[in-house]
Amino acid sequence: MPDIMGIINLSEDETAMRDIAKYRPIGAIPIAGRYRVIDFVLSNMVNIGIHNVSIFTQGKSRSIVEHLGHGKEWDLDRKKDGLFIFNPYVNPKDSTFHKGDIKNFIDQLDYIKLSKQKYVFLSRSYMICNVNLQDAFKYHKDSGADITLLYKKMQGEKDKFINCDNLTINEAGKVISVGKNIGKESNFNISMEMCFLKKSLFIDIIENSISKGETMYLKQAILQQVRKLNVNGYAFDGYLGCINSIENYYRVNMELLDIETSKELFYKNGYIYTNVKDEPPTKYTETANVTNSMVANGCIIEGTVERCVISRGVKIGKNAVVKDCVIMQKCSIEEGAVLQNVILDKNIEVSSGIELRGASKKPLVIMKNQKI
Amino acid sequence: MPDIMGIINLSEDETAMRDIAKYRPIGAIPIAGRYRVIDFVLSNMVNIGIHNVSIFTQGKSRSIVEHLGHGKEWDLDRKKDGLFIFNPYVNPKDSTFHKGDIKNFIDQLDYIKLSKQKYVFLSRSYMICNVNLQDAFKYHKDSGADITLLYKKMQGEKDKFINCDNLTINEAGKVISVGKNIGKESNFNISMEMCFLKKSLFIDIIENSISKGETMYLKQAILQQVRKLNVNGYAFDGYLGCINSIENYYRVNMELLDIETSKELFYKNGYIYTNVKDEPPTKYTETANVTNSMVANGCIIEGTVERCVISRGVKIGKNAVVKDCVIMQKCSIEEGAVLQNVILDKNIEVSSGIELRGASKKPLVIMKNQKI
Amino acid sequence: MSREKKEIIAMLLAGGQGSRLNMLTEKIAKPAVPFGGKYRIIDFTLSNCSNSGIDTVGVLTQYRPLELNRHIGIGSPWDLDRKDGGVTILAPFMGAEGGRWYKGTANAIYENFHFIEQYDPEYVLVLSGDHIYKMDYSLMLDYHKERASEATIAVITVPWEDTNKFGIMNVDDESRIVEFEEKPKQAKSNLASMGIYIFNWKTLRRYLAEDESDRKSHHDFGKNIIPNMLHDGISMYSYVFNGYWKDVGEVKSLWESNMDLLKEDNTLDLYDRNWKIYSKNPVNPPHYISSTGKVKSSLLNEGCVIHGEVNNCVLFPGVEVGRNSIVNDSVIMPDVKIGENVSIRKSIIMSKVIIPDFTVIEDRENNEVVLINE
Amino acid sequence: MSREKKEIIAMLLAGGQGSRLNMLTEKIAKPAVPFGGKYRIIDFTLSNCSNSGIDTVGVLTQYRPLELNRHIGIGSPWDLDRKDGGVTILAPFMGAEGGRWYKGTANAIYENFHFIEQYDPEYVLVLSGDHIYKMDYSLMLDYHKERASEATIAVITVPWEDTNKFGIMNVDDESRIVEFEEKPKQAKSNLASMGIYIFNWKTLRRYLAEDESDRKSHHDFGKNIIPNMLHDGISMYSYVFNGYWKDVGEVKSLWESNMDLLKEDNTLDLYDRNWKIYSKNPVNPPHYISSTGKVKSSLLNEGCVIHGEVNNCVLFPGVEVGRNSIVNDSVIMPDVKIGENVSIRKSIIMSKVIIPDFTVIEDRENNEVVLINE
Repeated sequence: MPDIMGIINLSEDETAMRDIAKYRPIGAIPIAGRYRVIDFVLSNMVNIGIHNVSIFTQGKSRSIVEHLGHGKEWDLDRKKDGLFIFNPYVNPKDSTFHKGDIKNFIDQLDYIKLSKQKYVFLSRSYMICNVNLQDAFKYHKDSGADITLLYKKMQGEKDKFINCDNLTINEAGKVISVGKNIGKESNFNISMEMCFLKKSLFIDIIENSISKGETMYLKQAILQQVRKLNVNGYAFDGYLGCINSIENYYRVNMELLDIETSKELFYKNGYIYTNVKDEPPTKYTETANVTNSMVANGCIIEGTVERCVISRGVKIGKNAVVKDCVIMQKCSIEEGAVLQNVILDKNIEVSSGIELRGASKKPLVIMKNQKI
Repeated sequence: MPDIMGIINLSEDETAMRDIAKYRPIGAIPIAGRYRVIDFVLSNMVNIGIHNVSIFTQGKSRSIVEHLGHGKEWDLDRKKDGLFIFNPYVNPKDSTFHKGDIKNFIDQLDYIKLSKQKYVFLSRSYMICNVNLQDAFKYHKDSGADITLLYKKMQGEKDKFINCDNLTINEAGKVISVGKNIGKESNFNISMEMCFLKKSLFIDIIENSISKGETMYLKQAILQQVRKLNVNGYAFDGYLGCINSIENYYRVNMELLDIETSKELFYKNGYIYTNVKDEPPTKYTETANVTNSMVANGCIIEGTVERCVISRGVKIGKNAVVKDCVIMQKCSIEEGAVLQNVILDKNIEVSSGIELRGASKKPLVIMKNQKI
Repeated sequence: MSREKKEIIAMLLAGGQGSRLNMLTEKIAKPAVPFGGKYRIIDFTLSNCSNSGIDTVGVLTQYRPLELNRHIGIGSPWDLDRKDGGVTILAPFMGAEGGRWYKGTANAIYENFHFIEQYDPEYVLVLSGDHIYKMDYSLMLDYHKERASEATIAVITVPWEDTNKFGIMNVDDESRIVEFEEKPKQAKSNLASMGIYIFNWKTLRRYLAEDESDRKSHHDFGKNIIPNMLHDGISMYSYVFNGYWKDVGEVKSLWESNMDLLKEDNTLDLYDRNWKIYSKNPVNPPHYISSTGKVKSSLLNEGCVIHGEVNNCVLFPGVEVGRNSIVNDSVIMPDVKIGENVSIRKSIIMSKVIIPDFTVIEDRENNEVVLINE
Repeated sequence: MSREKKEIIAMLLAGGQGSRLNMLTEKIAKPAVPFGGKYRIIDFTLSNCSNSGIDTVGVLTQYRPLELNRHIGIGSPWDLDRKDGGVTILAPFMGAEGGRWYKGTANAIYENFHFIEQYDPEYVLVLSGDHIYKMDYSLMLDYHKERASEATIAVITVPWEDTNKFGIMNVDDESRIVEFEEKPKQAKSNLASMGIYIFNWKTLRRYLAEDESDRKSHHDFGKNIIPNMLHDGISMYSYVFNGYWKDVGEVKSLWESNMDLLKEDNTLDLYDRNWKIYSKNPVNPPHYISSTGKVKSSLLNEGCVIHGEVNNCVLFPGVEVGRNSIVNDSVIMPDVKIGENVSIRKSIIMSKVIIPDFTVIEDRENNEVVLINE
């Protein structure tokens, strides 16, 4: 068991996610037929034996709490350590609400200090990958850096990581500066917003931000250190998906229809765990006609499905035609309905005869719990 | 398994509890050496097989969440049903906070509606007893009442239930009116603020309060029904403790030094469960001198203790004298210190040579985490 | 009143080697045999317990329990990881007088007498772990209590021509059992015992103790306990069950009951959200059908990757079917890898088997079910 | 990489009947014997595992496992109710060749070969469930890895006069084991084996298989496996443990080790919050000492009610002592009810015994420990 505590900071920019992040943080968005976005980083952590994980929310935590439960599926339902979910503390009497996420970390400084682990692995949820954190941690320790930031070298794919952090790294592997990717360069280093550092340094950074009062966001506080400290980069070269806009969300789902990509993401450095739903097998009837699609359990498929990601418990009726769609759990598409380039949030009933079409670059998004 | 869902409403008046309710709701106050106030009603419920319990907080829920954990000790860590803790929803964007507790129930109406049980047992936490809810539920069903309120007939003990609800009940057992006990009468019926009703009626009451917008408190909403509906009383005749003021808190702890009272409270209609702490046995040294006291596990006692309730993990040094005190967990009373009529909140270190004295009617209360 | 006191507990007989299932059970106990795409046979009984509100289940096993132990674990999938009660695996043990293997179904319960006593139950439900069905035992218990029965036996009507394969109950107008015949040649009724019993524990306890000291006894419920109770005039009722019920005791019936799930008029509804069948959930992504894949009239599970053609099949998690392969009317167990240009028909392929390219599997001559093991 | 792969798993031998503990173990296995006021003997080993970060423990048992099963349950007190791994009770089972009881310590591990293999461990820690001690196995594992040892045996220095009761290790300057003598008359060293071994699983697997086919073998670690490994020149090291360690194999040593806890200089610190000893927690209110009660130099637990005098005793949960009774130098197990005007000295009173008023219990003649059972 490595001497690391894991911290997932769900303070993420949700503005480009449109309606699917209206009632849930990005970490709780359903993806790839049976997962939530947060499952990937959480599984990466437990796969190397991290068993003290805290999740700092922005307040919209109900869907995260429901999804993670007591952490049983990640083997985090423990007496000592385990899974902790921290919401920003709101004082109902004075009704003040602090801007920025750093207040939440300040409030939980006791928990962080009392945790027995010496190192912190700090991450967000929106970067999807299956990374061997053991190797990255070893690199961090061996290199003697104060902070090791994980990144991926990109060639091409300009528009895939718009608005992500762009690292300038020298030949020695040291991070010189951090900028923003605005899609101009073709060769660049995308920060995965995952890093290793000593817990004592992490505490220093937070306490510093209290005493100086300059920073409201943890990320700012850490980036201020880049010039002062020895910050290294660790290059990851596997599949990296970025869920920071609805277009990217759609893109990642479609990319997983490549079986080699999805085998890497789901198996390479350990399994990806998620909340199980005890769904029965998926039933294909005589009239089903499914190609190039990913289908989760509990579905009943009677229609035509092409290039789709179909979540648990979806029903697709006879003569329904569903192409290039992401269908979340418990949707029901009735006889003869036609959908193309659509993202259906969960629990949507599409009636017989309805046709919905988006564009391949601008998928149509339908909000959850509707009958259309 | 009875067809009942349990609901504990922690919206309780904490003003008379002084500092021990400053950072915790009444339900989370340590009592009787190893319990929290909420343990009693929660155990009464699980003892008759209720396995769907929700706790509605006023927001100060951290200590409740820490104490109850996943509900394992109450066998409520379940896939279906189990334990739910609902905090009032605060919208950080508009920073509004609704007065009254009914908003919290309105927000969770979906949970209440989707629960499979037909009946609701609604309670607060501050009434301490070991009641056979099976019998009370049978009485409710057999009597055909819309609502059955539990109460206790009091004779004397005028000042023990000040500010509690006082029920006027006719010969047929029907509740005619609900008043407030101001300590004038000698024979009166104290409402235990526990009741049975059909879930459908409970939902009606909440929905009514939305549409009319008159009531902000669930209790108001229910009491409005007393005249309209058939409300019965069910008489409980066992020990009843009332934790609505610091004086009553002290009184209840002292009453439990009567072994017959405490045997009734802890064993009569089922066990009282609490969070276990894996404390070792309590060690009495050669110099220990303890009489008429209740001592939890994990203590090391070297001094003199009379008429006290001593919680888990307390240390009492040589020649220390502790009389008529309630000592919460992890306090340390050093050599030669003298305490009488004192309530020490948890984790207080009383240094050698210190003397602290309260009055038997006005115990001295010391706030937690201090060195004196 | 201790929380440990239980109104009813279940004792599940899962000891069977099930030799008629030959190769399937060479390494595992019959209740652990995979069924229905993602289940094992015992999941149905355990899920029935959980859904019926029975939270204390003793699983009696003595034959190769490793796989069953692993599958059941601490009982989480069935919400049977309880603080008091839950699921307990009861293997034979050694007492001061030496070790004793279970001699028969009744003896197995008798040997775990102390386990039952600790819950001080009013009723004991005796179950077998090798039948496929969905049943609400709480309704059977209500019936047992209403009739003031001391022993209630669940029965199902079977075709008259099959009566000689079952224990047959002859009952009066009030469903009281008047006679029990084990595999009669000339049956008087077609009500067959399902091997599901509710007993008043006090009554059962007495009969088990008496039976134990009877040297001639087979220590079996059907052969000894039930006939003895009947003989003594104990109040016994039959409880008629309507619904899907199958004893998957042979390779053929295992294949058939899997194929039953593909029928339009199948009565074993796996999609009922109010009566889920729970099982250990594999950790696999959704299944994937490629641009060359084709799936019809089949059940698929997570982790499958289909490049070929699948018709009228039940595929367990992690099955791969290569390009140009055709699989018809078959049951393919977990993690089987089928290569390219393979043809399979009417077969059961056991877990983890690898089928090389260009293989043909089918019993063309007799059209029997083919069983392929490692 | 599956999460099921474990670096190290523990195999805990809890099969012992412990006949020297006579009446104590008539109904329960020795590891389930109560100790220290709220524990059972096995709690120390299980807590050591949990505190050392070992999350997979197989408990091998074949003798009266009910009490042990109930005590361990799903492993919650030790945080061993894990999804993968956790604690598993391994009873003997029946294979296709019939049932086999464990023949010896080594055979018990061999028979559970498949259990170990499923975790594919690098190392296997072999433990015994009947010793009282606190030890960080992770430090022993570090030592094992640093030395590139294939088998590491924990040892403790014992008084020279006791060497004939132990397996004695003769080691060189680098702590490498050069010789092993079982209960030697003339010992060359006073380093006694604690029965705690870390093996490279690959090495152990080979030796277990060889031992199994050796008809003359006792299938015992001390008698067969260790000597065979030494003979073959396998790299073996001793790991010296300093601290409290006691084999509570007799009534007298059980009493003594309880009395040890009352000494001022006792080294088995039960109050260390960083190394808690976990056990099943009883559901009882705090203990109560009445106005007539008097307690000195004793350990008390929840649920006790003391109206009399208690000196130098260990009282388990739920013990009641009546007025004018005096209990000295004794171990009183759970739920014992001592009436009024009773006098007890130097005794062990077993669980749930009721001592009537005016009873006197003491061995005045020989001053031996008196054991009172139901």
